Amino acid sequence: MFAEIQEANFNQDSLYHRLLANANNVSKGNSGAIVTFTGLVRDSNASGTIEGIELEHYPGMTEDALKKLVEQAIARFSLNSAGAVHRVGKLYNQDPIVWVGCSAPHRQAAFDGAVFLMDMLKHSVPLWKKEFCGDKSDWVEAKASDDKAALQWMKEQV
Amino acid sequence: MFAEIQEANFNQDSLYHRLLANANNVSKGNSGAIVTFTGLVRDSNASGTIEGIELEHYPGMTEDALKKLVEQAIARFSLNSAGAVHRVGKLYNQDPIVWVGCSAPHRQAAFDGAVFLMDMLKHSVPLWKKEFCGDKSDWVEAKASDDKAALQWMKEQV
Amino acid sequence: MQIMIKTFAQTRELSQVPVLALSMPQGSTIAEVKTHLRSLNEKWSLALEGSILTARNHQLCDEKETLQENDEIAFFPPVTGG
Amino acid sequence: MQIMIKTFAQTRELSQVPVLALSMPQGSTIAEVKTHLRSLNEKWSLALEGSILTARNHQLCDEKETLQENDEIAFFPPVTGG
Repeated sequence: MFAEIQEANFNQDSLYHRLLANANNVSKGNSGAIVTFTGLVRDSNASGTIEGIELEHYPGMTEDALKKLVEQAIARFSLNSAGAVHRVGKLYNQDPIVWVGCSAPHRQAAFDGAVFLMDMLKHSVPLWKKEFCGDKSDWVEAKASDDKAALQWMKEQV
Repeated sequence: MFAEIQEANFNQDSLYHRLLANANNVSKGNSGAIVTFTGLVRDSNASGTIEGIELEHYPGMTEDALKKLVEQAIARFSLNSAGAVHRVGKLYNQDPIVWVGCSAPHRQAAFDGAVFLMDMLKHSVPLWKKEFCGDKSDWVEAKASDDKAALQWMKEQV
Repeated sequence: MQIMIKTFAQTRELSQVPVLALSMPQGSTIAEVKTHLRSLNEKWSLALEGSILTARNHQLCDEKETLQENDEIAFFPPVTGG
Repeated sequence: MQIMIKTFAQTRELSQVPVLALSMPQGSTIAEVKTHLRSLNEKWSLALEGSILTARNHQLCDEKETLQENDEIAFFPPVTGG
């Protein structure tokens, strides 16, 4: 597994092969399904056009929380491996923000793991987005729908 | 959108960027979520170890069915774009078989689109797997669980 | 009326006929084509046994459909791609 | 008892205090730390208003928890990553 907070961009092919190599270390030849999610900066929000976002995090806790989440996903969905990378700092429209990947014997677990990781990440990993446009900048408000998605996973937990 | 049947392998980064370029042609800067699924040959089945699979298809219809499915996914989940690539011919353990990708403003639609594409592909695109090990080879039987997943989408359809 | 028959996967192996040009009476249905093929020999009977899917001109279809000149009819087992 | 306070995002901007070393009586709770900070000035009152989350040594926690020497307590708004 891997869980990283970084300013640098990431490459789809490298992350995919890193995940697959991890999965093969755990259970060689057993990965039949790999799901990845990539989040990008959209060029507008409800109030209009933006130029980008500035991502603040809590150094130390962010890494811990992301790692714990990836470990939870692996245990809960019996994944062969999972990984997550989240960028921080100044990002511009269409820049990639986050990548999560899950590898499992079959597709259902890989999809569930990736949905779980994104839902929980948006609920419990200390990261904050501030959208900017020219001199103006505004903190993004947490969405009630994101809270609901995470609470659903917590309720379903055995 | 794209829908392709090919013998050659594919590259994660190329497909991801092809999907994103397509999405930006449709709605520039509006893609916030990209989900990809990759299916790989697993090295064993219920009856033991295999060496690989031979994938047969129905030239002409396979391409038509896959294209139709991708178009359905885009319309049904309001995706910015979607793509699918399925390999045919002789594939060995851990070789990639299939890739699907969906791009949408938000994550729910991108995840739903990818799950839909895989469920429906396993139900309605004319492709058949034959597993081989040494001189022995056996056709893979269709799974009832795959039928059920596809029928659920057809039932939910408005 | 001339139609083209195709088979795939196990259906192809059992029938030992991947492609076949067939003459059928005007207004025949796909079910009637199946009956005709089954009557040809034991291999076709075996090949068309059980839950065999049918496509007409690249579209999955029902056995009750009536054929048209130059239709391409394919018989194959449930698909297992993905 | 010495503890460390950290703030992030809007809470940091409103309080104008990203880091603060604080002395609190033995056995204080996180709720008591918040009450103390609010009493310092208007900025802290504003910063700690509404649904502010609390982490204790990098774990999200409840305000009722009792502090220990050298605890790192962080206050921040609901997270918006992903």
